Amino acid sequence: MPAWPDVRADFPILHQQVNGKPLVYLDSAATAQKPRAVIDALVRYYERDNSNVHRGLHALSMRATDAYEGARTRVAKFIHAADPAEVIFTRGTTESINLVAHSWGRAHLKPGDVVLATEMEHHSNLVPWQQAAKASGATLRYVPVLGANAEGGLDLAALDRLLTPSVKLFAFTHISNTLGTVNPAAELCRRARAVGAVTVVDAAQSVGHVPLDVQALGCDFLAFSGHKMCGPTGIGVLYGRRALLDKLAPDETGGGMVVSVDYEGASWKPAPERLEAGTPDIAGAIGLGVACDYLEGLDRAAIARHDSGLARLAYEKLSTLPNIRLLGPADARSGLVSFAFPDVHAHDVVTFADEDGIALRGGHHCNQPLMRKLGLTSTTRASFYVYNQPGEIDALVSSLQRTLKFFRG
Amino acid sequence: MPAWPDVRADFPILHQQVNGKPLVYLDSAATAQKPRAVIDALVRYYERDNSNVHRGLHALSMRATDAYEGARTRVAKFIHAADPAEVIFTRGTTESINLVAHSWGRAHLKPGDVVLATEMEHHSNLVPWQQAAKASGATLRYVPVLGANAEGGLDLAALDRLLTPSVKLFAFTHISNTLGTVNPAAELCRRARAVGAVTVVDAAQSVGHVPLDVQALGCDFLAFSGHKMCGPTGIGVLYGRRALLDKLAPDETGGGMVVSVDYEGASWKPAPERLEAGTPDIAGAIGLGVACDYLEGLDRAAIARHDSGLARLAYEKLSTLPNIRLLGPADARSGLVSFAFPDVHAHDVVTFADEDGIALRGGHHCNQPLMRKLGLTSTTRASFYVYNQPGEIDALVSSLQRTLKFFRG
Amino acid sequence: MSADLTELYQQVILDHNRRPRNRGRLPTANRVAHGDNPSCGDQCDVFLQLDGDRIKDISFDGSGCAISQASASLMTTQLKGKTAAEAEALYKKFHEIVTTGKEPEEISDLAAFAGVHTFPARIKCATLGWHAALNALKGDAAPATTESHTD
Amino acid sequence: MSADLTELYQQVILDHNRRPRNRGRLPTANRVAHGDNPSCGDQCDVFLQLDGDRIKDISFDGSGCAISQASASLMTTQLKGKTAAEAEALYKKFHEIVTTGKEPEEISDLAAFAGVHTFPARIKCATLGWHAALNALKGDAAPATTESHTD
Ligand SMILES: Cc1ncc(COP(=O)(O)O)c(C=O)c1O
Ligand SMILES: Cc1ncc(COP(=O)(O)O)c(C=O)c1O
Repeated sequence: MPAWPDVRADFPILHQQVNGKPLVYLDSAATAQKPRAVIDALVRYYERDNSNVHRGLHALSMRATDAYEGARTRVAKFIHAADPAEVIFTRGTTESINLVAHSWGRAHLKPGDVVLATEMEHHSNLVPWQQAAKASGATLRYVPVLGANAEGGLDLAALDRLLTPSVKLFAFTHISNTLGTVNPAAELCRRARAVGAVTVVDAAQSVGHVPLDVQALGCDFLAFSGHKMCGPTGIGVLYGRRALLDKLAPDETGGGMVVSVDYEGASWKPAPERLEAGTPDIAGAIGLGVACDYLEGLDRAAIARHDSGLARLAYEKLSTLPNIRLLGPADARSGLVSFAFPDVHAHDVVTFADEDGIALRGGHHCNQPLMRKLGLTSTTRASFYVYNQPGEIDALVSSLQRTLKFFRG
Repeated sequence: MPAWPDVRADFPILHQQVNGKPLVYLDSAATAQKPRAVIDALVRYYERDNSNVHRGLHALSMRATDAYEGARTRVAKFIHAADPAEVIFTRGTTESINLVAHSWGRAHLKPGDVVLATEMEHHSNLVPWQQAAKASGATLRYVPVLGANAEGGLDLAALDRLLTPSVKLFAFTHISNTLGTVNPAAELCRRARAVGAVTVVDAAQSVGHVPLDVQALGCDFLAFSGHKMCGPTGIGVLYGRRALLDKLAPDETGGGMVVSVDYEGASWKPAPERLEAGTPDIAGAIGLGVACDYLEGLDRAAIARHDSGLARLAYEKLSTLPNIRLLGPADARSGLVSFAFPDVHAHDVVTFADEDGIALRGGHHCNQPLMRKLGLTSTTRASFYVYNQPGEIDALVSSLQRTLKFFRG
Repeated sequence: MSADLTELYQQVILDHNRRPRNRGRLPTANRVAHGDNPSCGDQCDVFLQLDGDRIKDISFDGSGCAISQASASLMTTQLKGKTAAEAEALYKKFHEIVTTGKEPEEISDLAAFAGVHTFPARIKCATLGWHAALNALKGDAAPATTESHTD
Repeated sequence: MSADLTELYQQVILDHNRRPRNRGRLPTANRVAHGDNPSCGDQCDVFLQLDGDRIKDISFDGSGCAISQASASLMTTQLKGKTAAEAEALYKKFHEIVTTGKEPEEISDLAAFAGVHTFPARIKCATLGWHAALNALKGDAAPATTESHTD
């Protein structure tokens, strides 16, 4: 493990006991914990600057507007967007993807078109495309995953065959929330662009964990959630290339996104306003901006090494448990490990771990079709972030040993 | 003015100077300030319980789920919904109304149908219906407002003529954010139901100000925003009668709202989950629940008396200013007053008031068509809430006198 | 192991989990229903051989945690021979046990599930099989889900 | 009145606001463009009589705050006789003045708008008329809006 500062002191929630044991939080892929700086930013906003944005000329409103738009600029820098106007604030990854599926899908998809996804997509990057395909008469196809435990990642040879000129859009996850696979996103975007397909990258599991540059990736759209990267709940981002955003019709309409309204009709502002109808989550956006600062301060390349280092260590140590099935690649993986036992169900594993103060996630991880393909209904997942330590992996392994002993006798 | 406790101590933001003067916040119709209790609830959540909901079995996740669902139950009680499942968490009023316009509109509206709105709707309860009508081939009609200054409220005689059996949906605001008019919502719902029309009530300006009982109103859908009722930004509610919600197709799809997904298709959970795709704004919902507690603790009938008492007082005192045009009814009004001068523009008024530490809103208040009908492009609005005091109205009047003197010489 | 956990994973439950009774497709079934626990992906099919109003034979199949498997298994042993109304009544009692922890004297093995009530997230596990069985009795073709709001 | 506010509402501005120059529809106009400030509903029409590349005559009409009205009025006095390129260059300077507060010596009355820069929300007011004028010069039929991201 590379050297890593102990940042636990920055996270108030970690300093508690659960069931009489110190909390070991290994569920960051579901949601990350929040550093003091982010919590303080919310408090500061509500105690000093709270006001509605955009339409106000008084001091508070100007401060709130500056802070909100400042957050947009901050986030744009964090993902290396060419222009802050390419950052649309949404509730999260799910809403961001639905926005593209609705607005872009309705305008561009027609019968005979193909939407391409992969077999490892989260329901949030899968069901919206099923719906868009159904509504438009387009066909949805999937890039297969390779290997009995999906250890081979995406089948890039199959991708070559699947990426025909009928493919109008290719939606894929940067990092799988179940397998830990890191997909070659830049390469996938490059190949998609070669056939003229628009790319949608689900960066829910990547943007807070690895350095990310949308221009280097060459994607058209990219979606993520603040709550998975130390930000507040309820805020997320749709990044879109300016040229595409400018042509994107709004999905929601209402206050703040119109230029002119009469009783017959309305005209829209340019992006980003056009795609942000109604009062936005002002405090949430500000909190997300501060989360960007926090992660940048830790050095994002170092975070990537730390998280995947812990995951590799966990993979190694877990593989010593009898009759364990480990999913995803052994090596190049992001900060999580998913596993299953043939005779002990994930729910029982999670309940027993909780007894030891360890927070794990058990279930299908919004990945039902992939589970089914792998012959599973659920797995247990341990996921790591900046505040986790190698010692917590030892605690996890001991806890699992006790659980197996109980059920196996 | 009825007796009223000074609750300013509950609101940290109010105790500051703006431009060297004590802040007088008269912009609560845009967004309300937050009591300490709500801010503390957010901090407590992030410092103790933060976790993703619904799919977790560990201690934090169970606590977060309980708190989130507890907030749903709390909000349901606050509006007297028959069942917590009738409360859908959204980003705010705008998203709530769009959800109905999209999901209900797509399923039910067809050419020849009429959607009825009123001339006093906020853009957020107007543009979505324009879009729904355009998409379906239905016609959008408006109930007129009466009087040169809209002091007569809705034209109820015209409503009789307009409410034909072709009207499939009637969307109207409970309280106008520009006029302060309080519409007879129960009466409007009763009349709409008589012709079989579904009702959508925009309660953005009412739910935090007056006691509200969706069952007594007899509405089908009702929308509001947390941020206008002492809650956090980024959270709001769509109330829907169970019978309608159960048939409502989801607009957004993704994690958390599905029963079963395979590569071909998906099936949905019942409401409310079906209509809440993705990770919700957990902290926001919890904060909104606490805002309900706070307002209930002040006695909602008393809040209504306080707010409208201040507005009537302001109306009276403002009417002494030379050449002022006051909008909306003189009497039965909610907690706001909108006014205009023929020779001094709202923006200049707001900038001068800000100089005196007074926060006002100037502009079209997302009410462009109504403004145009009244021969205005903008008004200045003072809006009141639980923390305002009669003395602040005197400060407002003196500030306006100085402004008029400056411009009029 | 804590008292709560020992109470949850009682010997009866572990036993039914390890050696489920009446597991597999019932060849003589004339009713079948499918249950889903959407929050975790657990599934349960219940097969009934109904003779008029009476459950002549019953089996289950599916996958899930120890609690859901043991509950479905134990349920089959309790429902065999019961009428639809009796099954309904028994579920009411079972539901009371898992949600309140109260153990009515007259019910024997079902009381093993009283420990569930301190783990509210697991109530859905314990009731999955029951939901499917009641749906099968009603002849309801729609898959049962534990996401109903009566749980 | 604070120094900032005195600086914002300079005498020149108040004067143009009270007695706007070149206000109303220009009968000889061969170009017209409409400007919107969507954040407040202010509107401004600019009418041009173009002679080749040169602004032979100009007027404005619309409604808005003192800053936007005075700015449009003053603009018309400055643009009369200018070529499109000169107008463009003048707007660049004006934009610099209202966003930075810098007052280049060679520009006389426009410098009255230097006070705007301490009120960033009012920059859109000051530039509304200019946006419309530049659009009219380009012959751009789309309404100008101050919501572009170069503001
Ligand atoms: C009457 C009315 N309806 C709708 C809205 C829109 O609410 P939000 O911006 O929170 O979505 C508002 C407030 O802006 C309002 O006053
Ligand atoms: C890969 C991936 N995509 C999408 C999502 C959905 O994110 P959210 O629930 O924040 O919308 C998640 C997290 O749940 C995820 O891990």
